[in-house]
Amino acid sequence: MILQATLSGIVMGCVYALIALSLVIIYKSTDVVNFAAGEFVMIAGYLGLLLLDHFGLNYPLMVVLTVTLMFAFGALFERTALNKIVGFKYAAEAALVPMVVATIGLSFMLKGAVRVIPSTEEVLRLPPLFSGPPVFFANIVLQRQDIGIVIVAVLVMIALTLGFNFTAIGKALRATSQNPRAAALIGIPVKRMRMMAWGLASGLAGISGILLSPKLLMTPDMGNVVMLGIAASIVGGFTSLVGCVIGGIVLGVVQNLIGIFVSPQAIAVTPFFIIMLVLVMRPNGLFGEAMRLKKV
Amino acid sequence: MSKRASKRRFTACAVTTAIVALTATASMTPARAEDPGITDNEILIGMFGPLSGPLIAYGIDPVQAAKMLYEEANKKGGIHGRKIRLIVEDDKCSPNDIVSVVKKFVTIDKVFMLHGGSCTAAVSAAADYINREKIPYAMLNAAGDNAVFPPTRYVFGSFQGTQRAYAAAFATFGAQFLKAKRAAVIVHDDEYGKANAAMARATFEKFGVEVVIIERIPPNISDLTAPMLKIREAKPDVILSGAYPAPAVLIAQKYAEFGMTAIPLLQAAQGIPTPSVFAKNVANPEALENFYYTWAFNDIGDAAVRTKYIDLFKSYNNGREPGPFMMSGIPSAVAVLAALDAAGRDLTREGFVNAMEKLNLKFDAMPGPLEFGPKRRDGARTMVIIKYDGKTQKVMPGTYTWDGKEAN
Amino acid sequence: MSAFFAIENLGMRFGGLTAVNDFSMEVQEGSIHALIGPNGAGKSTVFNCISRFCDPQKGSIRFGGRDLLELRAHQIVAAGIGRTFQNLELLRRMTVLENVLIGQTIHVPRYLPFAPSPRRARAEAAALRDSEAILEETNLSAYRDTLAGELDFGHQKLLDLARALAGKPRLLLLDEPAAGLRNREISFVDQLLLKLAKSRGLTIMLVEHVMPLVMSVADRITVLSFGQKIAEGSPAEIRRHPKVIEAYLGSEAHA
Amino acid sequence: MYGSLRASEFVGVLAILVAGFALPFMLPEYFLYTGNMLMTYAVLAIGLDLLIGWSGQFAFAHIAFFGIGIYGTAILESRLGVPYLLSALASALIAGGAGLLIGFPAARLKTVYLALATYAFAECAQWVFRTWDPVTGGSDGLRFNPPVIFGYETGTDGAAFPVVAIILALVVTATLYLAKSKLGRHMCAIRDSEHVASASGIDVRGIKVATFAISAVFASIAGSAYTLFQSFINADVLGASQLVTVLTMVVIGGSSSIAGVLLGVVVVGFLPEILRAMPHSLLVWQEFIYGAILVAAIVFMPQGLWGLFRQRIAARPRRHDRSARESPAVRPVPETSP
Repeated sequence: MILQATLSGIVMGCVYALIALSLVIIYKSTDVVNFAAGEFVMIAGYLGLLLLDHFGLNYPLMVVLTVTLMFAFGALFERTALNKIVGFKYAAEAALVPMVVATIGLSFMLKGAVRVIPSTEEVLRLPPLFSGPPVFFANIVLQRQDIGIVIVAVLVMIALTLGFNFTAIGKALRATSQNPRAAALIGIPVKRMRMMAWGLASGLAGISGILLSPKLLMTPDMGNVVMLGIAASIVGGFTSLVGCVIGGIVLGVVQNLIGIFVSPQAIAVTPFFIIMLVLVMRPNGLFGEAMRLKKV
Repeated sequence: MSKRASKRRFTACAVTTAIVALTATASMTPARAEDPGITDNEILIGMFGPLSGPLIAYGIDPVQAAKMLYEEANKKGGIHGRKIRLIVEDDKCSPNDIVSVVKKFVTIDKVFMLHGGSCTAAVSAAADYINREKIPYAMLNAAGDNAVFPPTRYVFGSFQGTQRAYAAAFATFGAQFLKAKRAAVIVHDDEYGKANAAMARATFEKFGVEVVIIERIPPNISDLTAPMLKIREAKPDVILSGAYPAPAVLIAQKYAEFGMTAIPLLQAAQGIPTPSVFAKNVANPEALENFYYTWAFNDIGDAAVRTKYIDLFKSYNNGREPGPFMMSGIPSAVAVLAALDAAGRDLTREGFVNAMEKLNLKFDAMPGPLEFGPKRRDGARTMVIIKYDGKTQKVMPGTYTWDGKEAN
Repeated sequence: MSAFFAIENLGMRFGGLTAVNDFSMEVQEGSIHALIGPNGAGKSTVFNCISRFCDPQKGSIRFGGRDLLELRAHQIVAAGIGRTFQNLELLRRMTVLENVLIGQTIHVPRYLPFAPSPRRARAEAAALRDSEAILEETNLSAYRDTLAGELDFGHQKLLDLARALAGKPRLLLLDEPAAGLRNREISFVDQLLLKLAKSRGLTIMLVEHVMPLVMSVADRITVLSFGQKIAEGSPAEIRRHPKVIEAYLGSEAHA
Repeated sequence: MYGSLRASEFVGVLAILVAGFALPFMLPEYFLYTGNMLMTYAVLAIGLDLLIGWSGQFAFAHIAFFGIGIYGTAILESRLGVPYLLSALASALIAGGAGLLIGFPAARLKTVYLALATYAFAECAQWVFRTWDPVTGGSDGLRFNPPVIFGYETGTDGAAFPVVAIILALVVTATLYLAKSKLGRHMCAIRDSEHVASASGIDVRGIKVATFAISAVFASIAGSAYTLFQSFINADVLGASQLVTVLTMVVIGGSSSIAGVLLGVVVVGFLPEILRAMPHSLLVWQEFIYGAILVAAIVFMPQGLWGLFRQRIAARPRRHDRSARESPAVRPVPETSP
């Protein structure tokens, strides 16, 4: 029983990790926590279902199109709203509150827009990417989709880590966040980089949406899962991509063990308790870089 | 912050307050008629439900369904010569909003009575005010356990059954028909789940069935592994679930995944708005081999009833197919119409409340009567059980009626 | 007899990076002591250790008979040390007068915040009087009610100084007071520093890149490079010091 | 700036009081209920603004203290028979204590970390309210009796209105005094620059913790006010969405100004009432419109409604500004990178 719970926890953890990765990309490169990340995942799920059911696309094409559209959408939001906030109207540090409120506003808009469509009143489900009969290991069951989620999460993490550390764009993205002025001075197109980061994160949310919708089921409110993503990234340190995945897995497993040994009632509050605990004990998370000392 | 500006702010603030006060005063007349909302040819009813927000599915179609029945009554000449006029507002199922809407209806629009509400916690918040102001109130489709137990004079509810009625029906069915000996209960950790679990336990115990485990899960749970594993460990021979739509699907999936399909799974109605969509979401025929749900209406067994109401709905909504919970808007409107009729031409609020209290109404859409009494404010207590295998729905023999005895 | 102000064996690391290594220096009372060095030499870190914004791993900083490392950041000004900031840290959304009032914090007696009281009135009146005197002295009176963020660059630098002076320090740490100023303005700062040191009996510790200013006002200069002291002496000595020329002047003086 | 309240500032407070005593005779209960809600939100928002707008701490725990205020007052008053004012005081003390407790670890955190930690606290608190059945009534909610204050019963909206108005007036007055006090200035200093603040002798952590406690007390007072005109509390009203509402009020109205916050409360508070009256076909767009208004407000009114209003006043030249321009001590220079 414990083994099964742990394995399921690992799978759920990877679900959280995918959302956390999307959050961390944005945070690493623009210092914003995207409270609408969950809604991005939700939108991607519905978009996928729309393309599949209504436009009759085949699965691979749907995946490509969804991810592309999500990329464009994220970049557009950064361009039209956030860029204006970061711009001259707010001092650099005072921008945090408005940015967070703007992403909260966006989450309302996305939720509201989806709710307008009558068929979303029902719980819906996207067909899984990896289908087929479940896999058995002794008396442990795993769905193919679950194994797929774990593999994709790990692959995305590795790709992003390599991308951030070894490619020019990745380095430029990091420089943009650490010191936008200096980055601009050495010729990095800061604005385009911010857009890139949002696009990338939204594209990733698109992948997550397609993978998670079969597992979490789609309702306009499924975006609430963002708090689990945030909890995962907090455990992971908010800046570490590897930490994110480990954080997600820790969270998923702890949730299930608490469900078994304490009470399923406590499952919902677990992520919040973990966020508090981690931030109080180790403000930089378990894998975070030390907080940068502001130069004075 | 410039403090010099702050005094200017305050002057401005004062002026604004004064203006708001004056405009508002001008439009008000504090006089209070004996029983507002009735004229010689009109009865004014304030109606509300979640028309926006997360719980929209429980509100929009039921409100439309109730509306269409009132329209139908108006077409036939109204009630004792009076047409029914409705004002409909959105309550978002939020306690604060519902109190606000109710107060608006009562003090601004001056309605005769209130009809609405789809969520238990929200209607509970308004109940005190309603009783204080002595306004007759019929719930739309809220189970409303907390608002009808203990009963209060002006609040009538549970027109499609309380959680107590669901749980009692299921437990009786489990014990008598399925001959269960060990029962597991999985419910949410909210007021719904609480009422459900308490009644299930009491009824099972009455029939000598041992309740081996009660799992309370949060409504927004995303991984059912832990509670379902615990249920499997407890080795029940019937599982009763009071879950909402999304968790209900997850429960059924895990139930099949963990190889528990030999154990009958009983799901309360709120979890399966549309059986076909539910089956599609579960996406595993094995999960529905032994699957039952409660239902408070006759429309599944009786095609004539189904077509009657669906066609009526379509005719009022430009041919739109009704959503999952449409039927749940029907009984309360039927009951209100019947009570208005019974109260006669000399309609007063007290007269209407008395008529509601005496109501004992059998009609085609429901398997049992809608009945109230001096000490009873929950309308429907009779359920049917439906067996659903993913394709066909079969009404199980007999009806299951809660005897009204409270669980302790 | 112990020195007026002394840093002993200061060591500060950030992660793997050693910012300051085994650094010692003394400052004589009433002197203007400059701390110079190339970018990244650790000058600001020394200042930040004195202001207790960072915790050095080893060493001590002695002033007024006690070790500053036992104090917390907000207790430093009460110990008699004020400072300005290199990157123009100002209370940008507060007025010039309010900035100076904040500088006076430790000299305003406590009172209950939510209520009017005679004690409150007395304390506030005195603080206002003192602050206005400082504004007068620094030529900022005309801007009394302007938001600090709306001032031009030169006035912002001045306000930073006025705020630091309002704490009535005995030792003043100036972090690049001339950075970003034009030549004519630098000579103004030049005059002001000498005037302050004299009229208020201030000891000044100065981090500065503008060499003419350093050479004209400093009584003594300490040179830092890669977190270590490489030279110390009078301006004339420093100008001739081979290591300094190599590490610092060599690269920057000709640039 | 230092000093006692000016006459014009008293006018604002007085207006609240006059409205509080006059309006119950003029308005129907619906408006009074809305008014009561708005005044409660105002107290809540002013308290939140102390953290966000004044001391620059982006903290989200506020709604939890509101809950402590409601449950504390309701339980003490209704179940244990403690007089209302004492219950309110006790709840405020409990909330203040909890604020201190949260404040210590929170003062070490910054920016999003602070926001997330405090948000997590609020969620945990809501969970406790929802599951601690024996005390809070759990998910069934808690019914309580209308409080009686020195023989004055406040059960109805009309009866509660003057009392809620007095509470708001007191909170506004206290905040006005706070704004002019040393503590108030210290909060602002921390918001603008923690380095300057601590180099000037301000105990940054101490002030942050104090702000947390004061803000928690304000939230608890709002909770006590809530019990005056409501008779039922369910943990549902203490969730993230209410928190966002209050945050929106502060941000849209204009943070770090009492008038701005009050303006925000009125505008954002009435918005759902107005949206609700929309034609039903548009009603489903409500949530979308709300979000769009939020984003647009942030993008186009960075200083909030009040800031917009003030800019128009500021467009007129001010006397001291002109005199300032005539006597520059140091000539302006372009900012260069060091």
